[in-house]
Amino acid sequence: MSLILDEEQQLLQTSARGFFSARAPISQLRALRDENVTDCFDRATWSQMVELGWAGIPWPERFGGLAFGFKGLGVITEQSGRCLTASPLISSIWLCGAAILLAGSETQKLHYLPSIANGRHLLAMAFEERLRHAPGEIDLLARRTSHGFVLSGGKRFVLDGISADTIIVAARICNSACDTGGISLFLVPRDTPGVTAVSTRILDSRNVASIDFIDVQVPDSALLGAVGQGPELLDAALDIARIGLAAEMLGSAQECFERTVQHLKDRRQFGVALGSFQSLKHRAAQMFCQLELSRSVVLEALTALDEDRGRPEIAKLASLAKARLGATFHRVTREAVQMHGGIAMTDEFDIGLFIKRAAVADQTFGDVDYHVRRYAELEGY
Amino acid sequence: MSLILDEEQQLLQTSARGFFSARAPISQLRALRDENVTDCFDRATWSQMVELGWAGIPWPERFGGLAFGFKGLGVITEQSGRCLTASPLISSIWLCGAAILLAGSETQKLHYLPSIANGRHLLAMAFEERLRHAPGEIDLLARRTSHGFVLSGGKRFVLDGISADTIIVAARICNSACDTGGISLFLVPRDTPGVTAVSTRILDSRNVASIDFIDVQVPDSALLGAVGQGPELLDAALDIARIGLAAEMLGSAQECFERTVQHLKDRRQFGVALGSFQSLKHRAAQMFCQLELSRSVVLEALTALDEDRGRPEIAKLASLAKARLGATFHRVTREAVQMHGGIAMTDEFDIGLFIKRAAVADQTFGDVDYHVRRYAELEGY
Amino acid sequence: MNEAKEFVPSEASAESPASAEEFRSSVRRWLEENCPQALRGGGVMYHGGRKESVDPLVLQWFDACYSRGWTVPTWPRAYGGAGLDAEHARILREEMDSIGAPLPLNGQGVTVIGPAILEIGTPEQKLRHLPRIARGEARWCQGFSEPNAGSDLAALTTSARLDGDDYIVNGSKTWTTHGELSDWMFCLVRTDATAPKRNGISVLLLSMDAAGVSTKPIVLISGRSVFCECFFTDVRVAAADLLGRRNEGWTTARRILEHERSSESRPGGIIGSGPGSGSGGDGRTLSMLAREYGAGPDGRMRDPLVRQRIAEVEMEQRALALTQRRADEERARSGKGVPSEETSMFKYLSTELTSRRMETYLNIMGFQGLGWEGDSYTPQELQATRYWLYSKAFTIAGGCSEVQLDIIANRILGLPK
Amino acid sequence: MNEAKEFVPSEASAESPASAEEFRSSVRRWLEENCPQALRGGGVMYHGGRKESVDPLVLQWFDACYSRGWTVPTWPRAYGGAGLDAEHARILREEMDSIGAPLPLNGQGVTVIGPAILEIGTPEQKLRHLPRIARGEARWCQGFSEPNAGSDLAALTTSARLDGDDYIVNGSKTWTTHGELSDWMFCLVRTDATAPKRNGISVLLLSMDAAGVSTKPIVLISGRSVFCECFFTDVRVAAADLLGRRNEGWTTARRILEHERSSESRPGGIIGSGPGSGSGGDGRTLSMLAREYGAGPDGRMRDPLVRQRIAEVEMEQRALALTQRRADEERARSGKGVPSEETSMFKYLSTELTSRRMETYLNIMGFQGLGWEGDSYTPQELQATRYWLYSKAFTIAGGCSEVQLDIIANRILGLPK
Repeated sequence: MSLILDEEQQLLQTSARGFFSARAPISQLRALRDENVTDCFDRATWSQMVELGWAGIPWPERFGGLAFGFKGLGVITEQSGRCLTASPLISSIWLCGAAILLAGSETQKLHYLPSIANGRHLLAMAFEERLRHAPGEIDLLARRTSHGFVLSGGKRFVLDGISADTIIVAARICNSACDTGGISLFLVPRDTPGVTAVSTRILDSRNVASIDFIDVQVPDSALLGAVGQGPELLDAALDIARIGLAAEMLGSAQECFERTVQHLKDRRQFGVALGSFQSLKHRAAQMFCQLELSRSVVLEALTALDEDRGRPEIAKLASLAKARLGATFHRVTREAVQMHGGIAMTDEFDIGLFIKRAAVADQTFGDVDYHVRRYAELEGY
Repeated sequence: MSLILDEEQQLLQTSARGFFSARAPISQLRALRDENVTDCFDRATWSQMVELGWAGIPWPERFGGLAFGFKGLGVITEQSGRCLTASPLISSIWLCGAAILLAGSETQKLHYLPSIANGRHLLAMAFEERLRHAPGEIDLLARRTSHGFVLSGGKRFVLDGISADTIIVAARICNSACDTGGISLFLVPRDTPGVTAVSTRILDSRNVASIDFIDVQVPDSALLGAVGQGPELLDAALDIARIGLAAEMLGSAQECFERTVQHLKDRRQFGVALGSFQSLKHRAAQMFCQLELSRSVVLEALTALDEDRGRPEIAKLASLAKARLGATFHRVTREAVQMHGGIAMTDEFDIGLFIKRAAVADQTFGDVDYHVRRYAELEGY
Repeated sequence: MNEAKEFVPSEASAESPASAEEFRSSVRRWLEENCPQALRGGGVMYHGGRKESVDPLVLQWFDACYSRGWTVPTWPRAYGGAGLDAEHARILREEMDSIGAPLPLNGQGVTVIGPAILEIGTPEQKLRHLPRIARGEARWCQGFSEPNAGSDLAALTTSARLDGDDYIVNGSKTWTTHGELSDWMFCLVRTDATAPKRNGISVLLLSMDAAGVSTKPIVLISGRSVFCECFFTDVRVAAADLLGRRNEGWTTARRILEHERSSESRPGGIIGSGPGSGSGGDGRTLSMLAREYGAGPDGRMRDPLVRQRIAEVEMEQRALALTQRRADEERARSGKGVPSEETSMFKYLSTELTSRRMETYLNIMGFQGLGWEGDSYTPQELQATRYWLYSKAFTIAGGCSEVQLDIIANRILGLPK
Repeated sequence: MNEAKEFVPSEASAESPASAEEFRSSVRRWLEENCPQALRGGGVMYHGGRKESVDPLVLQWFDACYSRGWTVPTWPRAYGGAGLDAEHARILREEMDSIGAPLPLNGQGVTVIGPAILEIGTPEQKLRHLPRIARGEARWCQGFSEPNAGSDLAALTTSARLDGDDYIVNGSKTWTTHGELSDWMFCLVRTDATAPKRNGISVLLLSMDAAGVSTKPIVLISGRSVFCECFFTDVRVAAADLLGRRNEGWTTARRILEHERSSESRPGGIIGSGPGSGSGGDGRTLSMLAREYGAGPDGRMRDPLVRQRIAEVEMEQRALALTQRRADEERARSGKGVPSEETSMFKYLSTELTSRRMETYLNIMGFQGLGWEGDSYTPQELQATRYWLYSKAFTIAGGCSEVQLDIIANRILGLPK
């Protein structure tokens, strides 16, 4: 498959671009923030996206999807990034949907995927327990009982955790004598007794939750994948979500860059356009180059998902994309503030929303350092 | 003491600047290289420097010195850096002289220091055994015998090793049953049987030697400092030499920068002076700032030596200076080549000699990474 | 609220210049007795004026210092200072720092416009304004930036038309620090609309209580801010309140900006403070922070990449402080009492470094650095995150980094314009 | 030495366009049979011409490829090519790469001036020059740079005065790659001394064997080099050897430079090769190198800083290769057969990356990267050190990085000049 969009994908791109700029422009994010909406995203917009079929694009038709590939979903996600649209695309579709698609039983797939695609369900993934991304460090315990498991422990930084009705929880299975059982994933309804979520609106005006699990009883059927399959499953699902997030970051960075270039053309200082100053030109040109590299790694990673190239290759491409976009988005937003000058420091101007999103997106699913290190490890050095 | 030069030091600076540009300009280094002179420095120039008293500037008068402080020696060394003058200043004075001054017995001091100061002796320090600076990793063995030690092992990257008549060797003392005895320093005449030096002219047209020690017998009196005192002594002497080398690098970087600024003023491209291009201006201004920071850390480190501020502080300042100068010299030389363009790539132009020296000086006594890490360790984090 | 005080030189400040070491020990003794314990290591600084309520302990400390001329230690005694030379002033500062004493008085009056009036004000202006600044009676703000001017200060359009003995001022300013709390503004106005851009500008000393002045706060990406917009509608300013020459305000303003840059990059200046600065106050240093967050099970402090980044920032911090000291010494020796082009270097380096420091700061805090509000974050964490955003302004405000680099290249290196 | 050959289309190259997969497998079979084992994974490339002695095996490989039109696979068959479209050419290239087959023919003839003549040459020029390039009979060099022109190419002073049907050329060129080994030069000359700088320039196709041409080698900081200076004293060039329009050579040259940039940043171009490139040849990659030197007792490979730097370089290398592929695909779809402004991006990124890679390379080698000559260093080490120095030229030659950034800013981003 190729690194460019085919006609169908281009059409999808155009329609997504139109949709987000009309229905979910940056002013929507601002309004959600200022009105203190708990979900931190707009349910009506999400319903429209669901109606357009965007919540199940890559999945097979028998699970309610459109079988249009991850590249299709990536195209939409990138456009949502342009408008900084907050939606459950990353949490519910890219991450949880992927986990169920990868490891769900036929029953689970038939139960969850269509109802995610048609908007009945929203899922969130609870796996972070440390100060920063560390999917390998899971302390939350799942004690075996005669007819299931009892979960105890806490999770943090659960994206859209307050809005989801079902949480996928990564837990360490502990048999009779608290040995080190395998880490496994569980599907837990949010309203299960003992589950308490505290939501915080963070820097980028999105919601993350800290969720406590106090003696939460779940049946055997709550297991997603086999016992002990958690680490590899989590890793694989996260890689898909990392690629999706990278696509979103690409859209945001591209938009922020284009606004900055436009400002360089429009704004006059010292009697000339700001963009005629060579030092700014060079920095703009460097950003352009970084964005081109970014676009290539995102497209390649999406293509690899659709071609199902297998674990080591997809993992490398996910780290390549996430690291590259983390660095590019960081650079573009910092330069955008500096080049816009004082106006970019004011809350009423949009550039500040991009720099905030860049900081959060970088830390989500592993920052630049994390993925550069991971790439080196995957390459075996 | 202050961070600026007093009148006497300014006079010394002026006279050193005059001396090096008249007697040891860059063309001398070029000639030594092209004529393949073994020492890789000019003995006659060195004799003149000795006559001026520069080989013993910081030492007490009773050891043949001028008691003029390390700041005095630093001023001279900086000026030698401007001309890329190759001399045994770093190897024999800053490093070996310091080691003897720090730990020599009265007899050793009276034997070596005056004769280093008056040019009779040249010393070199043999301590590197690894691929890069690692003064803590010494495998060369010193087996105890009834009347002294027998040294066996190899050293590399011995600065001016081929020109020195006496080598200070770092060895691991091994008693009867090869236990891990302390690391200690030994003063070994180069012509002792079993000592073989192979010299190489390296990148910057200076000489370093690989020296093999095969059953080299030395008496007890060859010990410099106490048994086991090697690590701390080596560390302390190296810190003095690092500060000296940083002073030299400051002079070189400053000269390279000034040549580049002059080129920016003189060279015309596209109908205007190269230096009127804003992107080059900004990079030149950034280099200027880095050089100012560099000058401050060197002066502070020299001052700390003269004030004898004690180990942890001097160690920190040595790492601060060496790391800063490593980074600055690197940056200035790379920019110098880029800003000069093609002409700087030709051997007949001098800028290339600066970039070569920068690479060697960075690795000598620990590169930027090494000293940033060391600074963090010394600060306790 | 502080009351009007008259300046009565105390015995101490009237004594003849002491040797450096004598001075140091006398300062030390005095501070030990007079600096309130509760203020040490984190007191709020007083900015003068009467529009903000101030902790009585802070005023007590202010009064004690004022009695020795130490609210403006280098100013002549006639204007409420102590007439200290650079070296003695540095010693005073070092001794204050060593016990964590806050500056007794801060703000644009003491750091920017005071020194400028001292340099170019008329005798009347000096007597009218300087003692009031020293006594903490007048808080000052700066009226330079305008919405459509940006870095191109000279593009300003606020006009001052002469009408008898008064100027009539119309227009607006932005990025005015605490305009709403200030008593006076030094304000760049256009006094000749027909002259080329940099000509026809003047500096007015304008009372913020005059009729026709209003202010509106600016909300920043970091939240509420110290800045406001100021609007002027037919504001009358006496012609005697013109600082420097009429229509040559550009030169005056440049000088004022040099004072500003110089003050900003020093500890105590807005840019030298805040979380993560190496300079005390309530800020934790990067290495303290790293130890705090590295103690967790992820062992972040053992992360060699982060450690290297921290060390790089702290090493540059130290190099910068040494360079400041070296510049002070060179100025003291040359007798050139006032900073000039070199301030561009300090402005550039210190603001870029703060920006880098805050990026590292955020990185170390991990998820805890991404909070906006709520109980999941400590107040310190929330403050640090917002300060990280706020710090983006430092490389823009007061002459952006690009302008500073231009100045260094043109005026110090002599590269062609 | 290769002999003159006539172009006889072989059966294979005459067959109708095969499907991609059929083509791929037929190429694979053919390569397996025809590419000499000894050349795979590190053969010397042939640059054409007869002034340098060439390994007979290399010539055998050249002949085999020539028989299929694969020395210039995308050129029309009439000029010795195989008429492949971009996709088929990429497949051919990938299959060659996969067994480490060297390019059968390289150099400025096939990568730069050939495509330019194809685009703008007269029918006579095409027939005269293209088959000779394809047949390996003519090696070409570039005569653009002059000692006093630098990045400002248009400041050139080498003159060409019309004298009957000939131009008389006087002046000098520098940075000519293997001028002494070349048969022809495409040479920028000034044909109208009175016109403004960029007007009055023309491109001549000039025989290096003509009377009045001489060359002198240039020694670089890395040692002996492929470059020389070329001097012209009353050299006669037929007017028919003018490429493009008279006095409009600037436009021609710009097009030529785009071809050059495009070729340089690709594997096989001078910049894509050398130690440390990710693209095979005899270069070790950074990670190979790190393993080699990290095996020592200092455990360098476990140094997380170095590992991070290596990964950053290798990740950018991969991103760049993907971007090249994407650009190829976009070009193929748009039908725009020839690279344009985007080549500036590739030139900039690939040369800066090579420079960074070589700095990292040197860093990994430690003391062993500081040798100049002698037995203490392996030949690979010495070669790497010199290549590190040589690599400094890449961001300067062929339009320095600053010029590329200007082009990107002006022509792609549309920022005002």
